[in-house]
Amino acid sequence: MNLLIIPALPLLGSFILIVVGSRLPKRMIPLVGAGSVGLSALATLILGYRFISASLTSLNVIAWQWMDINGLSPAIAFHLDALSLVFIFVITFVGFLIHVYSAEFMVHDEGYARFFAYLNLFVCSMLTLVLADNLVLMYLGWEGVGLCSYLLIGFWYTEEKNGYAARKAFIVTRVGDILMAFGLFLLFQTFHTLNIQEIAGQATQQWTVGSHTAFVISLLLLGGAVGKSAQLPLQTWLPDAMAGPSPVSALIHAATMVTAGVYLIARMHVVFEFAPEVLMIVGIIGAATLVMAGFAALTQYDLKRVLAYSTISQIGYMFLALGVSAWSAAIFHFMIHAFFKALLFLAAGAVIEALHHEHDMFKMGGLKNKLPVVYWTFLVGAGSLAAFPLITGGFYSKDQILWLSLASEHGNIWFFLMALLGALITSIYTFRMLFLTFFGKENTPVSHVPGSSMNIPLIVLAVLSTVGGFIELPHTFGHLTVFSDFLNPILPSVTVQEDLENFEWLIQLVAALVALSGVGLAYFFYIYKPELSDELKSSAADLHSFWLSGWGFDKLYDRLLVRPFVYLSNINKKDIVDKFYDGLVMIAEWVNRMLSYTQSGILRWYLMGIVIGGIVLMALALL
Amino acid sequence: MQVAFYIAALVAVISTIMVITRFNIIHALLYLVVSFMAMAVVFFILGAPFAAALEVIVYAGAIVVLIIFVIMMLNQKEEAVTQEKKWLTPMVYVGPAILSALMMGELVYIIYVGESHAVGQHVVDVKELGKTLYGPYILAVELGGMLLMAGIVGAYHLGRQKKKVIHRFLKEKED
Amino acid sequence: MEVSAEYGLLLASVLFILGMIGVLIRRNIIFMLVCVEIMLNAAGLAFIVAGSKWVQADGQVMFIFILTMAAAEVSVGLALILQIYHQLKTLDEDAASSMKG
Amino acid sequence: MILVTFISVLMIGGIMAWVAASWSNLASRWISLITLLIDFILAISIWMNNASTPWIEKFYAPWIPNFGINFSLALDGLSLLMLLLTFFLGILGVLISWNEIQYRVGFFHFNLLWVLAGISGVFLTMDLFLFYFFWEVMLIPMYFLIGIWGHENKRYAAFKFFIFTQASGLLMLLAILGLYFVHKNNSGVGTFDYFQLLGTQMSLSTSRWLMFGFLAAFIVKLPVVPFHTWLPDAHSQAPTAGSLILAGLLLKTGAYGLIRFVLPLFPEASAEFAPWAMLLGVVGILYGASLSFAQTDLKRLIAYTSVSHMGFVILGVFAFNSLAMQGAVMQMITHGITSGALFAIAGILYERIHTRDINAMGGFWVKAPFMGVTTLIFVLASLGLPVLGNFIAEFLTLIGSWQANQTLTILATTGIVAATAYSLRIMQKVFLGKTLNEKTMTDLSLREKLVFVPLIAAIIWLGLFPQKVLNTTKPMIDKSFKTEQTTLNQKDNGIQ
Repeated sequence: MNLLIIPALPLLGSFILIVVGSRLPKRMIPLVGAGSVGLSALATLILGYRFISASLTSLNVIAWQWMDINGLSPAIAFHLDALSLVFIFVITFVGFLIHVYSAEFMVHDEGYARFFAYLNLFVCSMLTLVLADNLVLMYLGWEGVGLCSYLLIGFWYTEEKNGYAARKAFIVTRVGDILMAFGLFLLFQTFHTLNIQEIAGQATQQWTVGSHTAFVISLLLLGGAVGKSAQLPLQTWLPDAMAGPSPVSALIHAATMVTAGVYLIARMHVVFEFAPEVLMIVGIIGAATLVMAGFAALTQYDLKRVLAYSTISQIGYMFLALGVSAWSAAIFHFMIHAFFKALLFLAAGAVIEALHHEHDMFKMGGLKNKLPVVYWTFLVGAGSLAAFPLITGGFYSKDQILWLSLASEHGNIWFFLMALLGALITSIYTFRMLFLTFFGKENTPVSHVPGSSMNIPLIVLAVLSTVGGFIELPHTFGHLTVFSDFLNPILPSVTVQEDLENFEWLIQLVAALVALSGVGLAYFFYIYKPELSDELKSSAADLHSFWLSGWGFDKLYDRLLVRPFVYLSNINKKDIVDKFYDGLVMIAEWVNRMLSYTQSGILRWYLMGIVIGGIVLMALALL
Repeated sequence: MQVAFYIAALVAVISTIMVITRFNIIHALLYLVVSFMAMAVVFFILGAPFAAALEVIVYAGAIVVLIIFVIMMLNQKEEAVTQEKKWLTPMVYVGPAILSALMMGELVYIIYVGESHAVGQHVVDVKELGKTLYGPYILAVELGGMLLMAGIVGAYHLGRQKKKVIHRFLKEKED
Repeated sequence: MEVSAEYGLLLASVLFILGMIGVLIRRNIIFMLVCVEIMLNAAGLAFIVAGSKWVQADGQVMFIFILTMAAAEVSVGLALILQIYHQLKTLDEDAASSMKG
Repeated sequence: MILVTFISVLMIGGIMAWVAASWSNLASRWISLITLLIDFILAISIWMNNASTPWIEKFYAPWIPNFGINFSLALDGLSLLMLLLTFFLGILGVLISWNEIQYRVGFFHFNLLWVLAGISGVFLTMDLFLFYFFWEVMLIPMYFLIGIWGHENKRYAAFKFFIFTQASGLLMLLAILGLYFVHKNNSGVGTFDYFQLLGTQMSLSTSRWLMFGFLAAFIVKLPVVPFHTWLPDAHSQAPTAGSLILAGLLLKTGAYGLIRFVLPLFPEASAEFAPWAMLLGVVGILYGASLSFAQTDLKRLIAYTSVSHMGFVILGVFAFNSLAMQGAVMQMITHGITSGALFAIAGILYERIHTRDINAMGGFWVKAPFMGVTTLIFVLASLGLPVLGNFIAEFLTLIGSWQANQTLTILATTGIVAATAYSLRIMQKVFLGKTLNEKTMTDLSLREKLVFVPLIAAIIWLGLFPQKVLNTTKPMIDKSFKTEQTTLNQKDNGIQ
């Protein structure tokens, strides 16, 4: 089974849809679009089975030599190991489910073929990103997913604001991308290679912990990761990216693309380990982001925006885990998060479609009975997001991060407290969302009930986001380490501070209590006494609008960067340099005019000129 | 003899000044004749009798007469004189006067830096002149002849009374 | 008959300058032509002085050439003046300025 | 001999096309197309059989032996690539003006082919006098192309173009003569031959002045800020084929001149000037980008993107290492294709809606999805998306210039973010958003598809399989950086 087939299939699907998509019968389009990803998922399963059964550590396939100039010799080559296997599994499976869901969701849209073409292209790019064996190819995938994200956010292109959101997403992530590019340049300068394995090998040989180059490089790579994963300070694009169709938000802006930053750091963990300060920064960024985005999520009206901020917040958890060197915990949370967040977005999409594209949660309500499948699956997803103890996957993955943020040798109490605070907010906004949408009285009539093509992916994802958690159980009960063992050859396991080892149950208890109390608070404010939440809102109106606007980052960047740039380029529209040449022309014209004045046609003037010339000549001769 | 030179020079200068300041052109021409006569005297004193004769004949005779004929043809009347008066204002002659003064100064300086020579002791007679003219300068004489020929033809062509002919470019503009 | 050469040349210069002033200040074309004649004549005088100083015929030869040229010039010039007068109905030299830039 | 064929076929074809137009305009078009196809196939066949020697082909005939002027042509990898690009874009230029040009068709094709002949000559000559000759040959027909078939402000644009290039070209002529005399004084042999002039010994200040003479011509052509102002006018006023050739080829002659003449003839002086040249490149990248962002005239916008993109070329050329140089060469090719394609799109839009104002455009995707996809691809190429050729070019340039100067590379890379902004703006304003002007809008015709499909194929091929191109220029670039490589390695060892 060739590894190449996995990214190649979606690419082929995309190619077919772009070239002949408009001529295909409508039934064929999802068949090609979802089918290619489905086959790719199947191939992943087979490959994964062989990979595990043969207990390989890695698998390399070189398609062709991309370029080769004086040591810079990246190939179009793929590298499969445990880490990328987890990622391609999530990408192809969640991707496939979302394709299936989209087949119904997008069916009335004019750009049906275009949608699947972009989506397939995205899957291909994302697979390239995680399978790349060198950083240049990874960069290719990195930009490719950025492009698809741009295309899909702006999918409904007739709306001006969608186009704006799409461009914002592309440009903001591009800021991160160029930082990553600097990292690549510096890596190449240092090691004369951009092959990931070779870099890892050479780094261990040449660097010592705290090396300055390692510090700079990891900081730059972190810049790339922050941009793509919508972490502070480049998080502003993600909430706006919700302008795209819901399946897009599910696939790209929740499950896969936004976690590319997590992948990058995990993939380059060898480099990061030589720069503990940067790891610390990763942790700080993660912690700050998760709290910040949590508060922002608390105040949103738009259902998808809540989920967007929640995604930012959950990726913050992953960064926090990376920051404390809990590599496999981060990847574990990535996987579970991919399941439940995709589920939540898809369910939200179903709700929004059912209500005539109504995004405002306060205009929803009482959908519990109208959309039972959506309700129950949403409930499972919400439970997982809020880390409802014991029965949800989210509990196990998040709990691991909470515990390790304190107990890892890089962890500290502040990380833990932030994470705990984040957990509380998470469960509050999650259940706020649930209660507002599905409980209470019906504000908007349901116009459309999702069919099986939409329900099945929801159910499958609901199962996955519950069951998925049970493959990695904490020490205190079960002590199952399938996932981390699987990743162990690639990502070293975390070292726990010895004196804390015995307190894990306590942390878990606290986390569970916090999650439950969050649910309780949400119930209290939005079901039991809804008027209290209104009062709270009006009593802190400033804070509310501040959080609603995502802590004012948009405004800040707008004032600080966008407006000056637009202003500068607009005042110079006519190109100031050209004025210089215009000046030259003006001088030439002026001289010309002056000289033509002398040709007055009056003979005496000419004679005068001759006389003056004669005088001057004689004077010169005399001198 | 020196006295004769100075007197002739004085007459020449004064009459020339009168020429350039007259408003009536006929008066000016009369002064011009006087000036040429005085010049002829100077030539004679300088030992060039043939030149003096030519001066009288050609300049004072032919050229002045020619100009007078033209003036008669143009039929200049009283208004021409008033016109002249209007034209000759200080604004017009201050600038040229300054320039001329400058040039005069330069010329005087040039003349006086050179050595002093006495001239006019010997007469260069017509025979010698003829020999030179038809000897080394024969080519120039022929060219002079052609120049005169061209002058005649040109004068005839230009002076012919003909219908007002306008160049085709100008004609277009007029339409 | 002894005269200092400087005086001769000085006279030539004075006459030349006077002619030049005349050309510069008069607007009547006939006056200008007359003044040009004065200048030519002054130049001729300078040649005569020089010829007299070296006791050579060349000075007078040059005078004769100048004379020839003056004659030709006057004849053509007067013909031109006639034409100008016909075209412009004036002897004002400034009116003949259609070639101005 | 084949080298002479390249040029003479174009020149004869041009005359034939002119003559043929008196019978039929169509004949004129077909003659031009066939002429270019012949050249293109010839060039391809050379490329396919190319050995890895630096000089693939040479031709030599005395012209004015008294002054050491020879008709000397030579082909190496760089020239070959440039020739391929010339003929490729030439073919597309003929196709794109098939319907656009209806006035004096024969003369148009004569000019078109003669510009191309001049450009081919510039890429081939190894005699400085002849080089100057061809430099002028390509200038004058271009002047006519802009001046006769241009848009509303064509005379201004044509004059501006002519004066800028001519004035700077004269400085180059001075420098060429200067070099001739320096060489004559040194060796007693007066020659304009490139190979003989290569090792001319001269003092640093002399070589500095001579280099500035050459540089003047090349950086005006390139163009480098602040000598770029002819470009937006010329590009926006020229007919589509004219813009295509201007952006795709004429600018490349400047870059080619830098690589072929400035660096080898004046190594010390150019090394000394390198940081400044790189700075100029960076200024060009950022300044061009900011101007491009503000434009509302589509062709002008694209013209300023050229300023921005050509900044990478000068950055790469003066970074003095083979990576950056390969990147610069690659950028020359990919920019030729990308900007050519974008100008072609602008031209096609103009044919349909008779405006170049992007505020009068929008939502064309609905009516013209094929055109939309095409534009999208080239817009993405222009912002440096991987998979497309421009990425290879910019990546190599930047990774190379990073070794030379990190601060400038960082600034240049921020230009990529700006490129994203202005490139996506094209897409947004023209194809996305509310639908305007939809009545007259139609999708690409078969002929137009025939223009764009090869361009798309070329840009993707360059992005995925650049090695063939890189190999072609490798012998030539390796040769010029033999010494530099060793010093670079030493420097790296120092870092570790």
